[in-house]
Amino acid sequence: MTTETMTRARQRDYTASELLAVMAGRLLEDGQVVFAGVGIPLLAATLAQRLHGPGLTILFEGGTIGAFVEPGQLPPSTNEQRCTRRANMVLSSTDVLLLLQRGYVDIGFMGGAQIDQYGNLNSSFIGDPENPTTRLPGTGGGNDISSLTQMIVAMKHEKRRFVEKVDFITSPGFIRGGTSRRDAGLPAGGMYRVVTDLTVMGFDEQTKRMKVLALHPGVSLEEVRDNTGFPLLAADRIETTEPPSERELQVLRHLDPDKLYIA
Amino acid sequence: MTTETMTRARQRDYTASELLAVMAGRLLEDGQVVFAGVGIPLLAATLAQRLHGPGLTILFEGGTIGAFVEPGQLPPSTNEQRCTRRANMVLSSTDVLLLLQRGYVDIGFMGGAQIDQYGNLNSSFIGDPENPTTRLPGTGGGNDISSLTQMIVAMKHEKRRFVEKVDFITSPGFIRGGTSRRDAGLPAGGMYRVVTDLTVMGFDEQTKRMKVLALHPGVSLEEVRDNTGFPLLAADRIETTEPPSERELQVLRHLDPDKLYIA
Amino acid sequence: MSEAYLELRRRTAERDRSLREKVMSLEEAAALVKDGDKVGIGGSTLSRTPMAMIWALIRAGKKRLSCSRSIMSSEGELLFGSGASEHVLTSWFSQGIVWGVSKVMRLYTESKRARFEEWSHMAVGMRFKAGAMGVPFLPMRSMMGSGVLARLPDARQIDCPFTGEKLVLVPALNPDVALIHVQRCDAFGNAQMDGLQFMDIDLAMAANRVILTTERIVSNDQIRRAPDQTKIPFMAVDAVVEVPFGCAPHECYGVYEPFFKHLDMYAELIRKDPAKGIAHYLDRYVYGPKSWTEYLSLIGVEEMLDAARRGRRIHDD
Amino acid sequence: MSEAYLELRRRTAERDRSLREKVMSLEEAAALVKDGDKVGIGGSTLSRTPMAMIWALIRAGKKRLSCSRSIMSSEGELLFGSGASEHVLTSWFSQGIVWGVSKVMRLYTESKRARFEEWSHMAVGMRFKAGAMGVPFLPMRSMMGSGVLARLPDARQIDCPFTGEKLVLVPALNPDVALIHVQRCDAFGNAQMDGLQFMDIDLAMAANRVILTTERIVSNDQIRRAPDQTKIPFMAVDAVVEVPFGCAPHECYGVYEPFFKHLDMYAELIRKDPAKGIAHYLDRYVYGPKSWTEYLSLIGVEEMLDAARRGRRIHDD
Repeated sequence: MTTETMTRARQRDYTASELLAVMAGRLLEDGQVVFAGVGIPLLAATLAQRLHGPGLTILFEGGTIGAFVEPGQLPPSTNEQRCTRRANMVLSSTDVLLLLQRGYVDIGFMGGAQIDQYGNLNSSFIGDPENPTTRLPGTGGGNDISSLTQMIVAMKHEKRRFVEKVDFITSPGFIRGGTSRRDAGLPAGGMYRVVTDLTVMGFDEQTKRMKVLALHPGVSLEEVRDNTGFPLLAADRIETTEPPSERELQVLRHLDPDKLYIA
Repeated sequence: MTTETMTRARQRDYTASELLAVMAGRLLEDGQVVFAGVGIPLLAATLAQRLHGPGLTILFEGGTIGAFVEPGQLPPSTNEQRCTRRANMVLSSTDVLLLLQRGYVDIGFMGGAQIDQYGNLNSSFIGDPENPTTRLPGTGGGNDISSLTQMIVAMKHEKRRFVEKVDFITSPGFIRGGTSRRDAGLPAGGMYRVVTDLTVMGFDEQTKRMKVLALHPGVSLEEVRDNTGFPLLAADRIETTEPPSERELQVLRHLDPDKLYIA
Repeated sequence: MSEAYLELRRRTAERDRSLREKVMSLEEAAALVKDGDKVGIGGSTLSRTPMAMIWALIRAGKKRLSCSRSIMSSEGELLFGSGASEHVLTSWFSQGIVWGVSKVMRLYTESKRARFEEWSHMAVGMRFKAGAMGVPFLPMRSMMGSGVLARLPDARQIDCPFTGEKLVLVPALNPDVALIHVQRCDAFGNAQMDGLQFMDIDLAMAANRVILTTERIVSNDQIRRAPDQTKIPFMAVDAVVEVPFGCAPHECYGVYEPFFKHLDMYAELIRKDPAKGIAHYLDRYVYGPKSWTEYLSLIGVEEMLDAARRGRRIHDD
Repeated sequence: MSEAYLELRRRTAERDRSLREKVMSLEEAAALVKDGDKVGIGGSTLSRTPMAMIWALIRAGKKRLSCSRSIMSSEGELLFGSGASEHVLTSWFSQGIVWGVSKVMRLYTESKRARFEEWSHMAVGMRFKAGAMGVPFLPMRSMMGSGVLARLPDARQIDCPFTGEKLVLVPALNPDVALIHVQRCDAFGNAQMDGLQFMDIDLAMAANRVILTTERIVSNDQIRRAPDQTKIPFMAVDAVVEVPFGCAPHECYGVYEPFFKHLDMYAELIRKDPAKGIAHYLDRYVYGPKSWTEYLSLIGVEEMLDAARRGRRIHDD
């Protein structure tokens, strides 16, 4: 891609959050069972349902199976009645989390405050956990989801968020890489994809380190590395993603007209 | 009691089963939570509800809390819809059994095929369990009930049923007496009363051996001992029970007009 | 170390869990069950027994089914008598207390032609629940000191690592297939159950495959109007078969009560001679009829109407 | 060895579990809670929060309440800010993602004036479930390898005695009292809940005492017409308080949605200055009003009608 085309591509008519939601939604496949967190994951999963996955089953931590969230009626967490809109089943939050443990879920889909090169997520403490700079809200179901199923994480690509070692492992990725996740007692699941407003990443099969698989239009590998606090691997052939289509943006904005999650 | 009065008392206008149901029902107190088995227990608990315990809560193994079984509509087991008649709650059978473990139940109330001097019940095998003369239907919830709460057992008084040592402990009473029940891992519950068509019995506080507390009208301690396959203790002062009243028999027969359980 | 867990997950992962229609016939559903399968049976005693499905499995000539249920009744005798099963795992097995100790159960178990593996009722529930939760065991506080526990090599006693007290650990039971009958579900398998649920929800989630029979199939829209009434989610269901009176001669809560006359007739038949009695019953009522409808016709419209009249008045007050 | 279990049973045995009326006022119910009690809170985030009861506890000047909930929202901040609680056990604690990280939660935890004990969401659920089942622990498969588990001395890792794999055992949590809000119950405490149930059923059965608040009290006859809709049995309930809009400004499924304007106002108030903001809010909305009705009047009829309109249309299609 030339500098010119890159510049052109960056003159985009969508926000970083919109790009993130569209790119994340594309990773979901029709027929999958997806356990979605609040915010971009909920929005992206609903977008996928409307665009290419009418048979995509969304689970919410509050206790919902097979919901179809209503446009303009996004819930403030995954525990309010809006989450149960046109749901197939409502069950206890403990029982819906147990579906992860029983193996019913294909994909866990979450946001993240801080992530490291092995895909470990921190949503508990910035700084020393005993004396934190910032006490974050904590795991919620994040730890359970990341411990028990394949994960897609959607987050903004910033150096302070992509750190070599998280201050605290709230939700385990591949822990210290290699077989350490399995050795810790987590034989199932693991990080599958990290999608950001710059790139789509996977993990190296052996070392379990984060690896760039695709770049969004107009983004260079250098730019991604500049915004990442650790050395990133790169696939032999890096793909370029298709820019968000009119239709994708239209449906997305229809879903979140108040810009609750795509501000 | 003279032979003459004894003879008069035996010229009774009720069957042994009716006597058993009435005497068993009297042992229940208003306000108690009673886990009742099918047959005489179900019938006697319903009788108690109608006579002196309007606030008696009956639980059935099928998953019913606070039922009021309808006269003439006795269920063939504790798992049919008749058990839920005017119930306060219907829940899973596992959950209703867990109420015993959690400590919500005052009295477990069961019948028995064979019982020994420590109140152990056998409803699994007559003869050698590996090569039984008769394979009986098994524990059902009996083992759980007798393991986890205070028990009242209602059964016909026959020598072949009251044996020194049961062929098989299906539902533990005091096991081998003394502290053996507690030592086995059952710190709560235990046998409270055994009521038969002849007598009401309790258990010695130390040895945990069966002990006659009261005799039904016209029954002698000798007669009870003659019908028991092991040496029975006797209370220092043995009471005589009041004979079934007109009202008790009338309500009982109204409940079981087809003589399903009081044949 | 975790092979059993990964195998359990693999079997779930490979099922098509998408929102899809899965309505089929009894015969098609029976083909999903293999000889030797561990079969979990829903309902309890005479209640919500998936009788039509059991009837179809026997007709299909299944063998060596290892069957588990909270409490077994006459359906267990049909499974023994037909040779479809030589092993049941349950807490209680007889037609029902009012008919005395079942002669067919006695015949098969006392002669060792079949095995009746006895666990306490709560233990059966805990085993399904562990299976549903995806854990290898659950702790419980009964069975200790009894002969029941002594005969169960699969259960373990431990000293609690928190309190030091004695506990029993019972292992997860994950049947290959669960047979469950409900009052209504949609074509995807979202099942709504009224009244007594027994262990059916845990059983459904524990099993590696679920065959639902239902009194009637309703629209997915109807299910979605009361999603908190859905008890089994579509993604746990592999087959949906609409079978009105699918529990006959047992009951279906709020729809029909047991067919007592038929059950009395059956009890009388096996009381005289259990071997001949069960063979006769199987010939006449299981192998004989061309369809479930013809089976119901043999039982007779009068009994059907009577059972339905009694069944529907449960909350009339 | 079994003292903890016998003590648990003793506390249940001594409760009056008979079928009796137990309707009382918020103030009478608050008197059932003692300083230092372990308090389990029903609902989750903004849903079915027993806000009126929490409001009454703060007004009654309770201290050192150790509070547990699946997910804590603004009610946890009121408990911290008022000094009623210095310890919460939960999986997530903030007003809600749309308002950013809660300033009051940060103020109290970062200054160590209060403790936020973090377990995974499922672990909180398993702890209530173990408490409800009367077992000392339950096994589970998450939290391993994480910092969350490393900070929890009360959880234990074991090698499974059946499979050899690694598991976490979490201990039972039996709160002294549970606060639960439902859509309807009878005067005896038979509670029927619509929609999302969160961990409320396990919480109710785990607790040593249950205070129910309810949108409305219905007759026992109405309960008995649908006994399979009863989610908490009367015998587990110690107090029933009728409080319409008892979750405001949070939601009650099918009755009203969150009062978003009020929540935005609250968020703005604490964003500027968490200490002063929460003090101001408590003065004006908790200590100020003479009654719950006066509190609702302060929020305003317009918001009440709007929240109710939104709440009632959940299954309009």
